[in-house]
Amino acid sequence: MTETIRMVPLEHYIILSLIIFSIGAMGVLLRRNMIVVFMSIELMLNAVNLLAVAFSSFRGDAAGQVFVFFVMVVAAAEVALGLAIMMMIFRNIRSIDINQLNQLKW
Amino acid sequence: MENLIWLIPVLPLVGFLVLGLGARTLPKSIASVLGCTTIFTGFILTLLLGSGVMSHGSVEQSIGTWVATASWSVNFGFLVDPLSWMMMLVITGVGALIHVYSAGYMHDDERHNYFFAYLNLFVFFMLLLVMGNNYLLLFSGWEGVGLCSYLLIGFWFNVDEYNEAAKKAFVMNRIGDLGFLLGLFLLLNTFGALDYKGIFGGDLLSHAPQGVITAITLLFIVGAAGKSAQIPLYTWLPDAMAGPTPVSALIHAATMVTAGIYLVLRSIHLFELAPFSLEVLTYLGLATSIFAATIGLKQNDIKKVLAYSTVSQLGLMFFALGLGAYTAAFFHLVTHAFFKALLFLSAGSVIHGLGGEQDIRKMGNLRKVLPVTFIVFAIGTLAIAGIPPFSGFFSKDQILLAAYGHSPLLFALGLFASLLTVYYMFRMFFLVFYGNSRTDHHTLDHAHESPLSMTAPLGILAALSLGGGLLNVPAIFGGGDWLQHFLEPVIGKVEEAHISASMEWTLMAIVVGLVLVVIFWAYRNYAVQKQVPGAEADEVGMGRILNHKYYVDEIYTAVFVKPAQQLSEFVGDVLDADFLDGLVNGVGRFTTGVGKVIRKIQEGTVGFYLFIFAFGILLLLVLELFF
Amino acid sequence: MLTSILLFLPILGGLLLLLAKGSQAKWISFALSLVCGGISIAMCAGFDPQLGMQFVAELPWLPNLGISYHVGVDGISLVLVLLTNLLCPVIFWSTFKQNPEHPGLHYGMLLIMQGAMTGVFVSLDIFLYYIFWELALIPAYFLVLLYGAFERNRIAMKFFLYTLVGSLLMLVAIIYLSQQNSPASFDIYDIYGVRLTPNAQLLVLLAFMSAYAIKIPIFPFHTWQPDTYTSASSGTTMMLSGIMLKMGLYSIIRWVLPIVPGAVAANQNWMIWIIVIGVAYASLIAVQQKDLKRLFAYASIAHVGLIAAGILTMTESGLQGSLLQMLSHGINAVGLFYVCAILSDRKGTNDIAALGGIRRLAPWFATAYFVVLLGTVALPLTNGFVGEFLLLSALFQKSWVWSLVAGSGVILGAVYMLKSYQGVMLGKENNGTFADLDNQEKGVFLPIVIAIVVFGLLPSLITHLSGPAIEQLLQQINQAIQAN
Amino acid sequence: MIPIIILSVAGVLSMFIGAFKWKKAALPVVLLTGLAALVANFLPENRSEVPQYSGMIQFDGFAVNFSGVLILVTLLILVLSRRYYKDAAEHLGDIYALFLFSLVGGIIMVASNNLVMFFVGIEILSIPLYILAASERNNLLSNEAGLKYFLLGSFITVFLLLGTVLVYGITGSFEFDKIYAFLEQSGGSIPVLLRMGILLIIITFIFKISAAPFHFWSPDVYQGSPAVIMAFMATVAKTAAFGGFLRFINYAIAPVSEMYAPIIAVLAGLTMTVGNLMALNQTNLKRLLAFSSIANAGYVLLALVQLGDNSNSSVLYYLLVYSIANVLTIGVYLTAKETTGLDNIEGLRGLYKSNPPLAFCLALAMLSLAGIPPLAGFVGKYAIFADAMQHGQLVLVIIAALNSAIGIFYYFRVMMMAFQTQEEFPKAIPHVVGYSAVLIVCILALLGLGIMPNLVLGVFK
Amino acid sequence: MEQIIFYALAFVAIVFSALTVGSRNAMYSVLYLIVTFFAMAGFYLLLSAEFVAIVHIIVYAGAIMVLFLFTVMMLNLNAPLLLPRALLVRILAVIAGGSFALVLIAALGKAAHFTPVAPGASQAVGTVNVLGKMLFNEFLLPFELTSVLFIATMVGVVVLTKKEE
Repeated sequence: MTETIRMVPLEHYIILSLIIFSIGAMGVLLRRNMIVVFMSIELMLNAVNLLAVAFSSFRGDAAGQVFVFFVMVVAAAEVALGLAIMMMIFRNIRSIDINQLNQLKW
Repeated sequence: MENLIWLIPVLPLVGFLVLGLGARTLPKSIASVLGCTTIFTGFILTLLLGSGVMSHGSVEQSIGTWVATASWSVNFGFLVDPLSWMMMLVITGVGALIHVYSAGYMHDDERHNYFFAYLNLFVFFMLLLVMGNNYLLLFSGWEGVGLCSYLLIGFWFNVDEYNEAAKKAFVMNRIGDLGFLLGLFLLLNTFGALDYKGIFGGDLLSHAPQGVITAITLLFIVGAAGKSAQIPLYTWLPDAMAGPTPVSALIHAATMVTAGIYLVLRSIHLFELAPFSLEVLTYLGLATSIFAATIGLKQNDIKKVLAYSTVSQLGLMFFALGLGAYTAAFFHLVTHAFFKALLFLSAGSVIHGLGGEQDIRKMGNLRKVLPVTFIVFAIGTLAIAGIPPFSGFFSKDQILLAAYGHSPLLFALGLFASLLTVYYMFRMFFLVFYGNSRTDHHTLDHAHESPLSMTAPLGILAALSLGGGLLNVPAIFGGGDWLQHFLEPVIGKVEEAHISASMEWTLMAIVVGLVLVVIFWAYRNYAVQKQVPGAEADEVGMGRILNHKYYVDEIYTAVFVKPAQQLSEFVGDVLDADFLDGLVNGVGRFTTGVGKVIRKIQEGTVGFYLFIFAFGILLLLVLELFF
Repeated sequence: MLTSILLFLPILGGLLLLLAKGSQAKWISFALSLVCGGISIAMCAGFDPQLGMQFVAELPWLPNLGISYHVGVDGISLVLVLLTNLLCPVIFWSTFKQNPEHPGLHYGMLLIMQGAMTGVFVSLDIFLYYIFWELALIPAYFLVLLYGAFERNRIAMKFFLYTLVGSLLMLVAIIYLSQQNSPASFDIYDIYGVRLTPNAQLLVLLAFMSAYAIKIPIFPFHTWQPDTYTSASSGTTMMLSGIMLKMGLYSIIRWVLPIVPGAVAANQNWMIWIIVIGVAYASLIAVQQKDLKRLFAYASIAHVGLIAAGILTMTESGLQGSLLQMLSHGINAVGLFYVCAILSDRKGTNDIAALGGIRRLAPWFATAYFVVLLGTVALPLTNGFVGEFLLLSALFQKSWVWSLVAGSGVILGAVYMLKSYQGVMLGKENNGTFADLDNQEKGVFLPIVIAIVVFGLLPSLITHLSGPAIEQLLQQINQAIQAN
Repeated sequence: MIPIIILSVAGVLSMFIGAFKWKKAALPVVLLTGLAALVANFLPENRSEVPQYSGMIQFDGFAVNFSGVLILVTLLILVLSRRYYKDAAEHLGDIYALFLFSLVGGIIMVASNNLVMFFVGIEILSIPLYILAASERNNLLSNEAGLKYFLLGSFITVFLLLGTVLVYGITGSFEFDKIYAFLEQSGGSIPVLLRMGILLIIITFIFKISAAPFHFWSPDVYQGSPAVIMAFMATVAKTAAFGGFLRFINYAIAPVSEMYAPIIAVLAGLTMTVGNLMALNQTNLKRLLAFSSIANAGYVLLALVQLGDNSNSSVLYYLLVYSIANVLTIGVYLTAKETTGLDNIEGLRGLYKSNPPLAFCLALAMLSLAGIPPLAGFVGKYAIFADAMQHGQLVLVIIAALNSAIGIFYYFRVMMMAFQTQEEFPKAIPHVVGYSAVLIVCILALLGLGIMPNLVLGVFK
Repeated sequence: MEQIIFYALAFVAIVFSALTVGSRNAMYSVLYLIVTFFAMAGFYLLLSAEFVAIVHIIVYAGAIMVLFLFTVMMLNLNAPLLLPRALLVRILAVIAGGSFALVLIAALGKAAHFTPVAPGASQAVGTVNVLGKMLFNEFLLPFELTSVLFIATMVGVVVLTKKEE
């Protein structure tokens, strides 16, 4: 079992998850569509999850994988909330552009 | 008696308080009586002190500590030695006479009571000045008389011009006072004491470096020049004639202005150690004397003439002091007090009689109208001219002799100054009492001789001017130089230049002869030819310059006053308001300005914030990783 | 115990008054301040100059931080306590006529200020001292803000902010000093025991002086002062100039000289230069002021500058003179600003050009004004003289030039004071009537005039209180300098 | 642990009360249970000096004291909220529940002893806040506030997670003790990834306490949120974040202070300067308070640079005092807003004339925030400055001192408004139960803590 | 074998995540994201974290993405509604994202010795058995507390989106 895991070095997992994380970050910065921004954040969370599982497996320590559950819980909650906020805003201004609302400034 | 010394200054102070507080309730008669009584009592007390002074050399009384620090202290202590005793006599004596005179002169003034209050206050300060046993009290009196001078010059305060004159007097005095004050500091630093005994009593003087002593004395000269109206601080005195005439007589002729002389005499042991300062005194006095006398030639205001004459005479006294003729200087101080007070008061009588007229061009031929005044004025003028046996002769003669002892040139210059004096005094005398009457009829009809309260003091002063010379009759007249011996405990025995009796006689003859010539010259011009000075605008050349007093006031204004004002405005408006305050406000404005600019970063769109966050995190990561 | 009563009676009373309504406020505050005056006199009577600190109260307050409630008076602070508590009743009394709006607030603030200022003078714990130092500022701010004549928002803000910037730097220095002891201690004797390196001394000196230079104020940190004095109501201005600025001067004596004597000695040269130039500078500006209150404000800068310079000479006569002069300046400032108050009450203006000829109409007023003026120009036998003499002589001991420059301020002092008097009181009557002082106003001037004369004749009343304390202080300073 | 349970249950209870439209009972129930939680918090049964629940949580003195402050301030705000919500809110029960849940999150943060626990705590604190910020559905500003808070918050959360995982990956544990031990063992050389992990976690805190450069959310969110919620964010959320931060530093990363100290020091200076400068020209009171809260975060950060014996108590004291002053300000603001309808400081104009006590409340709050003795705010600042000074942060302390001076400018501007006596403030302020009580409690606290700061400063002794 | 699978999956994951963020159409984004999630599940399996993989599919692909899809469809969000961001912003975004990757990976490279892995660790940590035991023992408290989180979220969603009466 351990050998299976070790076939691919941990570094590669780390690099991969960091790349995905960065793509997610890029998405957050790039997009004005609220829903896509949320998705990018989900993507970043997934990258973190992947990292956690990789560490966990390589360490042979289950705590990392348990942590992933908590991340999922939070991700689910945030998505639900985020979409609710989006709905609310969409009802008010018929737009889901994140930059549309900019009354609060200076 | 020695225990009551303090009463002498305190009486006038009490008089001042009572008169001042009760000014609006006391009747004039009571006020004037009270005012005169305090001074006169002082005079009596002073006389009573005489025996003590004669027998012990000096009497002292201290009534408590004034200032005490760890290293030095100063008492409210009074020292009556021959010098201060003589001064006290003059102050209370002449003062009492002038008080009496004022009762008549100021009778109709609504602020009569205040006048007496101020006069009393003045006498208090003047007594403090001469009686104090330390320099701090001297300085207190010094400043105090300046204050009274201010109050009295500006007595009629609804006239702005008078107020200006008063202020000028006070400020000019203060400039001198600053010099005096610095001198005191140096004195204090050098000797660690301010009381005469502490300074002169031990042998401290001999250990002090000469440079320091010279500095002290020079600073004292600055002070004395302010108070005694010497170059360059003399310009206030002529202006001070704005005050009522008794004030001019008492303060600006007889007493206060001689405080400078008193200061030098009091510090004579210091001056003796500083030959340079003495020299300064000599030339300063001489210059002032001539300078003021020349101005006097062209003045047409009866009081102004007298004022310049005062400046000139004071110059002569300093001249004498510088020459080492201390007794002569003091002697002249006393006689001058008599005859100048007399002159002023009789001038006041003239003014009073003519209802306030002061311009000698508008007088003339008054000897019939004001007979008593005429006589006493004549006595005064003769006294100042130095005609024997009037008092002025003796004192002035001793000064000139001392000058001759120094150098004939100084003698000549001194003589020149006194001849100028003789000329303008007689010019005035003849213009007022001889010639054609130039007074308008209306005034002339109301012209009257002064009441007894004014003429009586005139009479007494006339007598003193006549007989004052007896105080110090020189040996060649068979006198005993009484004053000189009397003062010896204070000023020490002075080595006078030895002049043979024959030489003395010769010089005397020359002086008197020349004086008579000048008198005659004036007589010819103004009594016989009945010349009248023209309008100021008509003067040309030297006359114009003299009439304008060498433009000194104008020069002072242009050189000191105006630049100071401009500087003040520059400092106040530009440096303070714009620059310094601008700097402070600028810091505030800059800060809020920065706030205004950087708040724009808070741009309002969440996308931008995300960017900032991302780059912020990046930055921190990079910093953490690579640094 | 007496000290604590003196502190908390007015502060607590003031706090209660803040919430009170109605016009009894002024009577209550007056009564309280009179009581404080009485207490301070009692303290004076029970004070033995030879014994050092007396009426000491010490309680642990925040022992873990090294802070205690420690108060007491020595000869130096007693003089200022006297000044504060005797002047306050007069100041309160002087404002009665103006019937300020919200009397509870007005008099409450005044009382708090009185207590806080007393606190500054009696604190023997530097933390406590700092608290009172700032506490005194708050009521002052409100008084300027609420009762100012013009631009009060801006002026009050500037006043507060500017003075506070300095104080904050001082706070940093205080914290630093306290931590030089281990464990940290704010007690005066522990702070006095701190030995600092020359560099540290210099920094501490600068930090402290930045607070004091602004508060006093010393040129060139004075620019808040003329506006504030001019705009503030007369009572406030009297409190500020009569008493509050003495906090700064006193603090130099109490905290700067003993703590960093070495730095003072090393830097006194340029500091005094700046100050004496400031004296001449302020006097020069005062000469051309057109507003009476503003003129007095600049005059005040000149006068207190001289005091500060005298203190920094660290000589016996400098310190002695500074105490005398603090007292006199307090008395005279109250008198002068009361003159302004009366003028603006009667004529609605303090513009010199718009006034004139009042002397004839109101001789009592003229006399009172003139006497105060004499005290201000330091005429001998008035209260201003001895102090000024000692101060100038202290300066002279160090350098005659200082004495000359500062002395020129004395000449200018005569110029501007007489000019003001002439403009306001003399000359032609500008218009109409001017009622002379009534009894209430006489009641204000009487103690002032008496004080001017009494302290002029008997400065020893003060010097015998403060003399031993000053000597001891100087001894301490000299030892510290030698130890370095 | 007990208060967590009580408060969670109370939250659920409140939801049910709301669901049954029994609005009047909601607040009393919430307050009573809150009070119970406060009492329970200080019971000895609640305390434990060793970690509980498999090392997840530890109610030691630190946790108890911080929780106490959190609960107390929440209670004050809840009482005030009656003035705000009166009868309007349809979801009153839910809103109170969210307050309580958020509070639970805060308590978890200050008590947690494990990164997972900690992460859960942060989320429980934040998610209700996102909702509360947006809770005025028809108010666009509130919408905007909610959106911004949510977006930025979840963006940062991702970094927190990344950091957590990195720390886990290197040290092999989520537990503070083990992390601490690992760091202590490794001595000076800490693996780079671990450093990055720690840094990312610190960044999250920087965000939560709204310190520069991650402060951008707070002014917008504070301004857009309803006033009581803003008060809650500025006080409870901030205190919890600081408590968590302090705990994380104390219990987990203290051995590597030379790594984080410079960052915190620089950010402290930056934060207070930025906060103060940006506050200078604000007119909207809530926004102004937001910048003020940024600036204050800067001061508190000063204490975190180098932890000493007194740091915990100084921070606790400072935050308590700061919170109370904020509650007081918002309390006054609620009335002004109600009367004048104005959101900015102009709304306070002339308050003194019609209502002196309120004006004094405002004045005290502002003076305390400005750090003027003898109010508690001064002692708080003093404690922190002294602490920093003891650790040689002279330059920072001077920067902080100058910053306090800038702060005075805008605090006093607010206060000044109330004391413009020439203006009339509209009359008629209806009485609301408990409102005055809160104000009085706050005033007494500001004065009392100023004079007797040892009540709080001494709790860690 | 595993390596090939890894790199293939990595390729898919990276490409589809890039497509997710790059796609103009939200609908497509959602679909691309689902693909990415499946690739993720593949990694979990590679790492022998079977349970996580299953939960991942259920939660993400099953719940979260459905929610996304549902929302996208319900709001009928189509392309024209969304304005593209300015070019500069896009470049900056790419730079930022790229820098993240670079910095993080550089950090990895800088790590001189990388020994986080305890050799000979216990086997099969990814099983339900192990995870369940751990979750309900050590992580019981946070697990319970997540219920508070969920209640709060639930309440929140209701508060925010419930139609007014």
